[in-house]
Amino acid sequence: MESAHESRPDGTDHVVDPLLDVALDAPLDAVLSEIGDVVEDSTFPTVRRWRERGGRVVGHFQVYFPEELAHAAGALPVKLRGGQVERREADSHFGSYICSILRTTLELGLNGDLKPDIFVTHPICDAARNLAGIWARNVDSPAQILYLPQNPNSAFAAVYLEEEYRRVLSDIEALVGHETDDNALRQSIAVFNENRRLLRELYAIKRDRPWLLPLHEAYVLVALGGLITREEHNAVLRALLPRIRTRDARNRDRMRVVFEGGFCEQPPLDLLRAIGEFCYVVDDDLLIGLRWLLDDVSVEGPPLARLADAYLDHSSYSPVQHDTRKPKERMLLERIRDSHAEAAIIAAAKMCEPGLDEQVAYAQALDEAGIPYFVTEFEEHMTGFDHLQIQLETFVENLLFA
Amino acid sequence: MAYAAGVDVGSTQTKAVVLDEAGSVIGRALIPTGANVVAAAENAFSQALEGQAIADTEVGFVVGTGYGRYRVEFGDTQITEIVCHARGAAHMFPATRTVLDMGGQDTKAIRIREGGDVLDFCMNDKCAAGTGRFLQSAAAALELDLSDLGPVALQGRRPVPISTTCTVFAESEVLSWLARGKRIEDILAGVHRSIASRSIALLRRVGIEGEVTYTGGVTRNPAMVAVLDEMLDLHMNVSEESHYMGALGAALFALERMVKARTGADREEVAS
Amino acid sequence: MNTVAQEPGQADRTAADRNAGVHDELVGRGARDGAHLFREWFAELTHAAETGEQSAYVFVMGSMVELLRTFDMHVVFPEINSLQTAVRKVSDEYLSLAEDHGYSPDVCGYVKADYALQLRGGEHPMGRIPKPTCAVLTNACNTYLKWGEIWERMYGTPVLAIDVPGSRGVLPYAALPAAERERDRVHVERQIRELIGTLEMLTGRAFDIDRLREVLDLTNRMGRSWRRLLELNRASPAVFDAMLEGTIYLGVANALRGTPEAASYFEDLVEEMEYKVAHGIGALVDAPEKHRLIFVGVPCYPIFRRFYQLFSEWGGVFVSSTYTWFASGGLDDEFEYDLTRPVESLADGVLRGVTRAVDAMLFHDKALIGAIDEFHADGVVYHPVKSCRTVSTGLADSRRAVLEQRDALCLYIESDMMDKRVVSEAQLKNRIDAFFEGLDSRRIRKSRQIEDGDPDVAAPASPGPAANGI
Amino acid sequence: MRFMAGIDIGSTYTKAAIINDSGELLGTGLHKTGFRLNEAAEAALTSALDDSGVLREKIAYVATTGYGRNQVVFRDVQVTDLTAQSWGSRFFFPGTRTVLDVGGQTMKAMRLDGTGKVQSFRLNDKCAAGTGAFLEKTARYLGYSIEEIGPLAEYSKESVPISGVCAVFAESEVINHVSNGAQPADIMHGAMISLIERSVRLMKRVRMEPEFTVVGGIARFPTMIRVMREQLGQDVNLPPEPLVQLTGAIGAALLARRRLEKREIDDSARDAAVESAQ
Repeated sequence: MESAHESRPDGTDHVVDPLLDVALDAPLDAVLSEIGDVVEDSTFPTVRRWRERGGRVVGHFQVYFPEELAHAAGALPVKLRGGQVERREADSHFGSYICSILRTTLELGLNGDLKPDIFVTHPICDAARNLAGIWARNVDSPAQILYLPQNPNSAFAAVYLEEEYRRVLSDIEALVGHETDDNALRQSIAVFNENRRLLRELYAIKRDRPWLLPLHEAYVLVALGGLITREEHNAVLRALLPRIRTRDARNRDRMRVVFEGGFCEQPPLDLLRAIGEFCYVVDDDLLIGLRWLLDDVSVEGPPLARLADAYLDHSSYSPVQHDTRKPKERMLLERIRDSHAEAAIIAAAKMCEPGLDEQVAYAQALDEAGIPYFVTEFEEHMTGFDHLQIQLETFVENLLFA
Repeated sequence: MAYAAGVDVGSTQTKAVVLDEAGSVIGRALIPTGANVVAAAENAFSQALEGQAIADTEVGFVVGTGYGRYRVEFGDTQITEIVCHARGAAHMFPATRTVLDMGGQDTKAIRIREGGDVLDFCMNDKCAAGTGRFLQSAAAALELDLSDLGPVALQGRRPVPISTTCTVFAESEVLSWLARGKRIEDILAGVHRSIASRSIALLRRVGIEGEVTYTGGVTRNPAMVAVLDEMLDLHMNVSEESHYMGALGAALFALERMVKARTGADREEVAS
Repeated sequence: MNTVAQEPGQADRTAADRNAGVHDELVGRGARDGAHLFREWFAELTHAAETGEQSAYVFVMGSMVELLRTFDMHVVFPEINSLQTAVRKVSDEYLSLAEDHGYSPDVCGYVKADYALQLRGGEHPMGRIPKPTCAVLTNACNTYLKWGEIWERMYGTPVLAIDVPGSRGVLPYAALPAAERERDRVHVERQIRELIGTLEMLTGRAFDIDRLREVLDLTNRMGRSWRRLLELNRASPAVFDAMLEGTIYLGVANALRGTPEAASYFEDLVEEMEYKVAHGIGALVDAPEKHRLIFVGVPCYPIFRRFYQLFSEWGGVFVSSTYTWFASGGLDDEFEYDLTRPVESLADGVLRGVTRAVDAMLFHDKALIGAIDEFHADGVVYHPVKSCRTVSTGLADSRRAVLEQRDALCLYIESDMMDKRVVSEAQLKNRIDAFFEGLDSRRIRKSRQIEDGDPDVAAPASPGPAANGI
Repeated sequence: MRFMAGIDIGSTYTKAAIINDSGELLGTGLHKTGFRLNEAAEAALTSALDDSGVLREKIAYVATTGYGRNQVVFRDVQVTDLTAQSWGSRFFFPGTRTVLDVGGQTMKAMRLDGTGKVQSFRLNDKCAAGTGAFLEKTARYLGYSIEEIGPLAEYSKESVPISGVCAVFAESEVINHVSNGAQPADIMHGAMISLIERSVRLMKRVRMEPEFTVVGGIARFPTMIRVMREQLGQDVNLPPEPLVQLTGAIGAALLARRRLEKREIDDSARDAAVESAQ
């Protein structure tokens, strides 16, 4: 773990006891596949280790949560995104037409494998909001709704959101048993700014030299951030990005595509692997919540206000935010243009109302722009991908045989 | 001597049970339902009486149950199979408080009182995913006899995950696992597991209490019984007659009606 | 429990000494007048569509109809338009058209039907629907926002969203500290003032606060009657079916909220129901009330009448329906607008209405337990629908909680409010029959437990077969 | 003279077709698939060779398609059913712009450009509601074989609306209709209409254009094709009866020929093609 221990000039990522038990100096392929195992491990070893050290865990449901708040309070923000877990209890709490991520997230709470000390969801998806009530009735850790504004175009949205952040922060403070001050928050913002910078670098590799970093490897590197401290994540990225850049991999003739539809429920790794075998995914919205803030957040002025501004004014887009300044289909076309993609995969999780609704506008915009695409649905626990594979193959063939 | 009968016209099989006044089973039959539902009911009924020195006129009361219950044209009244299975299970295993019935297109979890009163029940809603029919499709795909399915599945060591529970797509999913070189027993073990977990979700929805009695045709599948016992961590009541449970319950109701009818308290069944 | 069915003869006896004239004038008047008002409303919309008068699209949860009336805008309820296509048995045409354009079978049928309605130039079985001048909505249901985006894309319609915070998760909204609730109210008020500015721009007319006072006053009047109406159904026999008639009344309450017509309609309705209570006239026409049920969710519109019959033919009456709570725009709440501070009070009303609706989803079990007791219900029917995660997500779980706390039989049936492809009548009937067989047997068991068991209970006055046998 | 083979490994039957340089169909073969896919492909190819009188070693290129396309060891290339069926359709009807492929469980719609390139395609969701299986179960439940479906529906006076619920639930729906005195012919007719409605919806989703060609199991039911013509208000091409099952194999064979030509013209044809598409 040498590289992880090494202190950095900005002093933001000195990792004392890493939560990730992976030797970063091992052969790159091995490191990445081990990280993949950690990300897929539904017993969440890194979180367990954090707990064993007496740390508190703030579990927040997809899509976005200002993790800086938990970080500043000394708690570990953990991104709840369901998992590859056998659903023994959760299904009996839901009807037929509910997405999987809700089911497995509750399952993890019920079986104790990932029961955070506090559970925070949001009101920007109807199913996710209702999960709060179900969680409160069945899991003995407090449930909480952070009111992310759905009227970001109001002049008062930022003021309101800042107060919401303050409210949630005080709950976290009560949890850890001590107060946090603006300096601690600024410290955290700096750490996350660094993290955002590194993730931007990672996506630059995907865009400029996709053969160096297959879709599923890029994915697990990002997902890891939701499972360990940001200092450690920064260290991991710092250690691995240079090695990835100098990786010996051949540039194959593959379609450059954008994958859209991974903002909440996550496709299984095998599916991402399957996609990677047929094309280069040069940009996507997988785990967009971890990359929601596009620019550095200023460390000047009141930190909570800065974070609130960033959520509203310097953020990516997703089907669960309505903002007249960010028409989603136009944002998608920009994403495709900026990443020099030639085609798009418009996916949505089964039963995901916002995702499925958005597919229609996306498809129409792509038709008008004459960009090839196909529309598909996935589920986090799906095992057969013939449906998706046959579409990808057909896509490629018709370039081959043209 | 008078007799009472229950006829359970299911989507795949039709069963009939005849009781004497003492309530003991004196005849029963099980035949495929096939196309002609009316005929199936009649045939099952007469087969149940075969070899008995009983004229069907001696059968004082007949209760029809199952999806075809309104097609039992010689029936005196109809009762849903949910209530009948509960009654049959309570009769065969008096300590039963929870019933799991796995049928052709339905899986039912029923919680009952002593005596068989239905406290609560849940059934697969959206579609027939995770019902007994799934096994038939799987058997068809593997060109196996339905009765061999369980024994083979019991050999499975590493069950493959089956994500499709749509009975129609069972076939293609099973075949695609074969194509990926998985062993038949592991695939079947996976199939049984996926169906079991569906049923368990229903059981948990009604809440598992007391003894659990397993009814329906699939009870004859040892692998399904084993997987359910293992995943539920308990031992379900299963009997040779488990797949007659609905017809038995119907016959028990019929017997009661017959007795009541004598006391002149009975009336026409006016529902629907 | 006094939910035991009355003796069959009773209704007839009261019928004998009843003034036939008054009876015929009163009984069923609400249904008649309601249908009439509805037709008139759609006629106005059709006229607006033809003359191009301004109309605002709003939604039942958190509709700010009162404000829009002060600007003399027509109000369109896309939810009502959509459900009407199902009630009139043409929803599948609309759904198919939307799915042809790429909508998934799994998404909200209301959204799809409206999308198709727009493609068809507002053509609707009740007339013609005008295009939106603007859409005014809240985040009570996030699908409202996805819905608004459709008009935004089709016509560039301004989608004016009001962000209404609600319960923070563990406790119902009312349990929040007063300071926090006031902070929320202020946030809503500020947005409403922004909205007023936008509406002034869109309509080119100045906001008239006195007009708002008048309209709010009319809603206050209607609210009083509405609450009285729901309360009257505690009578045995219940005087209207909350799932069937209740839905008709709800439609009027939403569509005509803040009009003199609606205010007096509900005063008449209360008169009718008080008369029915006084004369023991139940909701069921040809059968005695046998089981008092509570309906949870949204009705099954594609087979609306048949769906009702599946219960009524067993003597089941819906004495209450959660639909008449969460979809009534807060009318069920003991709240009246303060006419001395209309805008502040409107904000308060919107906040209360929406948070009550959202709490009805989040803390469903709590609300239901109360209703089971107040209405002496012996059964609860959960009807989650494919279309709506807002109302359906928590139902299976709340059902568990209710079963733990009350000795009521709970039926759980899934189908849809728009899409007959997922309405399998045979499946529904099988479950519903079993539900009533269970209710009947428990009825008999209870009566046996009471030493002097009422013979009428065990007697086969019941249409249910099980009643005779079990 | 060189020859090419196309093999379509479907879930029930494996079909093979042999063509020559000038794209003429020389012979076909059919064999039950089972689950030894490579052997099934071998067997189907052999009978096609016998049928055409072409020798095994004369086969210069083999293209496979169908769900078993990747399990055939002796293949030169594999293509998806969508691509193969599109080429197969154009073999019979060069003017084809929209292809509908309805099998027992899957439904596929493709829109082609003038050159036969698939421009847009859609598959049905992983739910069998309203697929062929729905129809088969309805028929089976009414006590008719698949073959009898068509003739039966001809007797229909009016169709019973059958909603596209779960294919298995269809059975209880049917019992329900029968109980209400509906005629088998009318029920069957209703089931067909709901299946056709679904197919047409899928075609609309790829923004269909004439000519329409229908392949797959559904092509065996003239009644359904009639219903489809009614619904589309358009004529619909059907491959000739004896070859109706072979469009996939033939399409694969034609693609084999295309690949072979390309390879001979320029080994880097593939790269060129990809670049030109970029």
